[in-house]
Amino acid sequence: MVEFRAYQEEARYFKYAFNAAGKVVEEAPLIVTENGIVSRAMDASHIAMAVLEMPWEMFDEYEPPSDELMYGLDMEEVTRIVRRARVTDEITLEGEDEEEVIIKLGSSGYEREFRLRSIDIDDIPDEPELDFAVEVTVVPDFIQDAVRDADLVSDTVKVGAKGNTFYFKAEGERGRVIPKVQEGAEALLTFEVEEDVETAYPLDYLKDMIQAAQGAESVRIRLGQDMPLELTFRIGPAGEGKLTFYLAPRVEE
Amino acid sequence: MVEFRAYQEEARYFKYAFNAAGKVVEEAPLIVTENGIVSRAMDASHIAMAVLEMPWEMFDEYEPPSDELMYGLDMEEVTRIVRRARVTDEITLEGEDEEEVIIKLGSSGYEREFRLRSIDIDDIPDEPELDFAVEVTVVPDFIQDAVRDADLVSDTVKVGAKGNTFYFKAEGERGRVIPKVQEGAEALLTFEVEEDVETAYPLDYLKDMIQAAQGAESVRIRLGQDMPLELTFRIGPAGEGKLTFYLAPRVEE
Amino acid sequence: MVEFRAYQEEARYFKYAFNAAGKVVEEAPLIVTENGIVSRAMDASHIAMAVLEMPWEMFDEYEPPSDELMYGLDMEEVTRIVRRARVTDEITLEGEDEEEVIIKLGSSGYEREFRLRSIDIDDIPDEPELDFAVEVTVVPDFIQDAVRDADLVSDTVKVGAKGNTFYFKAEGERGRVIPKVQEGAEALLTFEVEEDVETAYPLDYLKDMIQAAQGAESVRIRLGQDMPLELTFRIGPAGEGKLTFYLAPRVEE
Amino acid sequence: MGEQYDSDLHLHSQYSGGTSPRMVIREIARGAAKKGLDLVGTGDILHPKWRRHVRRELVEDEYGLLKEPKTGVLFVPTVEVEDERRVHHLIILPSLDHAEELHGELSRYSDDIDAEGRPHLRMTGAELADLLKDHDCLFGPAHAFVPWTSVFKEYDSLRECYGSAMDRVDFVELGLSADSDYADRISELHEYTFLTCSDAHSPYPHRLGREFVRFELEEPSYDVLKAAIRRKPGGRVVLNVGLIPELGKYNRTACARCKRQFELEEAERLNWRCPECGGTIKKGVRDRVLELADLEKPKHPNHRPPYLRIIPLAEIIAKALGLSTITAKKVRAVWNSLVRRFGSEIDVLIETPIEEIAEVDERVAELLKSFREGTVNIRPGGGGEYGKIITEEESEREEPRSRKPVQRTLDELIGRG
Ligand SMILES: [Zn+2]
Ligand SMILES: [Zn+2]
Ligand SMILES: [Zn+2]
Repeated sequence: MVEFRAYQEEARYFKYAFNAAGKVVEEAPLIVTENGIVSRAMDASHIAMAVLEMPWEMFDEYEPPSDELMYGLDMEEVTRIVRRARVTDEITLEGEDEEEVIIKLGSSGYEREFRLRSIDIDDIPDEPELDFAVEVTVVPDFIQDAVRDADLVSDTVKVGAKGNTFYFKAEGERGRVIPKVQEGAEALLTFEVEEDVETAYPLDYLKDMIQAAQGAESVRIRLGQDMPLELTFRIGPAGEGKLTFYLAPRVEE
Repeated sequence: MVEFRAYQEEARYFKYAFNAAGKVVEEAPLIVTENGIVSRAMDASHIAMAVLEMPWEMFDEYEPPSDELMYGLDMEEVTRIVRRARVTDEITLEGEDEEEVIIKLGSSGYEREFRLRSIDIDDIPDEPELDFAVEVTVVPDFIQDAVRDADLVSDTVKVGAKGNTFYFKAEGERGRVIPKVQEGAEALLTFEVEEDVETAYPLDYLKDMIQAAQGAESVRIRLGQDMPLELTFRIGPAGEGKLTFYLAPRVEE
Repeated sequence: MVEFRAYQEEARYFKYAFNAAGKVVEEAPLIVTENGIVSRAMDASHIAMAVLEMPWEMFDEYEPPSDELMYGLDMEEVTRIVRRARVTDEITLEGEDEEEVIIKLGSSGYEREFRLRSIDIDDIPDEPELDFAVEVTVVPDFIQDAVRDADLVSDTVKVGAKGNTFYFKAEGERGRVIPKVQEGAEALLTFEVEEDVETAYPLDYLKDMIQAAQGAESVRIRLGQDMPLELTFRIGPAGEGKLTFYLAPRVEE
Repeated sequence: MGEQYDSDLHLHSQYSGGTSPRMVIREIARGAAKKGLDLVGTGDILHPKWRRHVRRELVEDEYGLLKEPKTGVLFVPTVEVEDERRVHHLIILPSLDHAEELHGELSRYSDDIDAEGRPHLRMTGAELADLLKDHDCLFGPAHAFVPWTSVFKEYDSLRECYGSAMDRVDFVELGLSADSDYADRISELHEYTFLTCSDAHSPYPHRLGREFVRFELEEPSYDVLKAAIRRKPGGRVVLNVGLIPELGKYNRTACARCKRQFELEEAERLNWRCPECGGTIKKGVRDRVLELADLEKPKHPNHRPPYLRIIPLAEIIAKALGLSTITAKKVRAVWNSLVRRFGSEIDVLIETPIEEIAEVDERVAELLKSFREGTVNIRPGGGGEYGKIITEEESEREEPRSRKPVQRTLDELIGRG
């Protein structure tokens, strides 16, 4: 029995969001209610968390379940499937008997059906509530450049705000890399800083997270001194949904 | 002495057809007559056969040999050469002294000449004559999608027709994949089914064969219960030639 | 203290030139004078030399040092950095305290800064002065095709001129490859031959050198019997600068 | 009594992943000559392009081995292959024609044999050993103890890996993180000749020949080499030379992310998750050996030659001069003058009297002496971080580890766990 159904004309939003989330977390629940679909999961080492919110408004057609449902997804599998979708493919997500999640690409005459067995998910983390000292919005290009630049010289990157500048900084044996944007630049859409901040984060996670930037129009970045980093990508035709990542800092002791 | 010469304004058709054939069979004869050029070969394990037919009408210029000729091609070499051609390069195929096959890219002022020594071919298989229960024509996209989708979960795929539907089906530990087209869909060009059929085939061969779909406008698929699969790609500016693959089934014993 | 500064609106010329030079030589000096920037280096096995000349006219802005300066570059690092540049990025090269070379991508509002520690360079070779019997200019496509074609069958290629033809020739177990251009062809821009010549060169170096052809409009090739090959790529918006490679022949003994 | 041949039998050409494009015969031969190696493996000999290059660059020597004409360095065809459980094996072949033949046979089991110098085979170690029964070659597990791609990361004994084709195994390659003291605590290995090889991916003298075997051969031929490895009359192994295992990057059990080291029991108790940063704890070679060991102490069989623990000369010079990189100009200068004066790197490392080295540089002589005497201080590596040579003073103020930032988890920051 089909228990819920969510349909979108273009697989674009699914594709990028699930691809990025699936690189960060190994397993994730799919919580389906009348309000839409939500997923929250931490990676195995509890350094990163992914929160995906797809409210019913984000879909072109949404048939809610009669009751709240939960499925467990092997995110590697999901990633492999969404990679097979063209951005312009129609996409349908369905649940069957709380045991299978079905992803359909294309429409009735030409349809590719993928069935995934639901797996057990032990533990669904709460979304953290944090007070951030810095909140900026940048164009996706900037964060993609910054993370990949930093990766040339180190496995850690410092993210900071000072004066009117928001910057990344990485240092290694080979040299130093400092990508930055300043208030007034087109690439820096909003810039709110309560106090100067500089905190270090592991690059390997960031490299996976920025994959979501492909489908996004902008990225919100929030952080505080020695606090987790929060990255938020709006998804959906009008940004109705969002994908948020949290990343624990590297702190000197 | 140049014994025959076949010239085409665009290397496109050669490129895709030889590339796909060369991934499936290791060696192949080139049989040249006044009617055109033909090749038939089986792969080393006798699971797949490739039949390439290029009648003289397919060429922009064709100078037939005075007598029937045969050359032997190391298809890996041929593949490497045709990969060096741009689809819009002029291409000329020549034979010299029954010992060398010459592929020329470009035209007289700017010409790249590749000379391949002819090798001995032991045995040229006959093309099988089979009675198929199912014959469908699909757009190349469909078969490419279907084969790659199936590859996500298994190394075998079932190909079948049932009612008004032509489908692929693969199943593995990780889940199930079912790409399908139905009568009336734009992607399904023709559909003739005498009886419902479902037969399993090895995916690794199919993955190589569908490379030919790149240059084709449509693909004809024929099969029968526990019978070989036949894939036919029309090639040439007006589809004058064709590349046909036969693939032995995996039958449960 | 910033000791010199060279700025260009488009990173295109830097990107291709440094990328190709960095594949051939491991380390290179950066000699900065009021006339511009020059680099000369041999590869570790002394088979190839790269000479990069960027006169001040090549830059949109050039602030010369007060005295001649020299920095040492780890070219692998430089290559990794320029690969991170988009061809349309603004680029600035700066030197600081004879100890750091700074590459900046973008402009003040959105800037990515890369700092490279200067390394010791033992020995700066002089540019050879040679009398060549053959000088031709070809379109970049031709030399790229020729080198990659030759690579199909051998690790050595003969380069030669005979009559009105300039050709490459490679021969291996598998066959022969002969890419050629003739006087009058569009791909052969100039053609001056004092005497017929044919000399062999190692392909692995040529494969790296032709990477510079990406950014170039034409390539000048000079050689003589059993003499080094000289490849010159004009770089910069109006070809003000140039990248020259010398490659030692393989002579039969 | 034959002559001595310093030999490095496991390296890779430019056609293996992650290797230097300078891994071509000419450069390998030059590097080997400078290092003082007499015989090296070709590596990657199943790769068609590489085989063609080898055929072109080398000539057959009077005893049938291959010789680089300019340097006189001898080559023997070798290849490393990866089986379907990602275990690596080393194969040494009599000739290029034998390699050609083996390529033909293994092609059926490999998709990348024409593209990758170290091909992946769709067969188990046992199936491979069995297939090799029909081929004249020398065969054994490569770098037997490394935690990613070795026989002992996958199996608890050679027999488990090779099964009934066990008798096809001629040797065990120890790998950079183990020596014969480690390996001879496992009695199953007593009957095997140990090979020490560099697994070099570049021709630099601190890579090529950083581990090697000293053979004594009556003549430099494949058959005598085979006799030496199989301990038959004609040749023998007289010395294994290798890196100090503690300097290897997987010697100790440690966190792959923050590099903190753990005792085996502690790591097991923590379920292989680092309490400091949440990273995965990776079992070290030493602890893997301890798990497999059935002997309290190493017991060397009579045939086992001495094992000399050493590191590349450039590293000794850099350390002695207090420089952080081995590519520094000064290091090169001292290296050059030592090698020019005493013949080759191996001569300097092993043969040249310390007093003569002191004439060139006293600090280098002193450090080299403590290597030869085995009294050098080491901070062991682990979790992917190389071990380090440390001075007397450094070893005293070792305890508080470097102030590297520590990875936090979200748990502590959002009030969980
Ligand atoms: Zn290995
Ligand atoms: Zn290896
Ligand atoms: Zn840790």
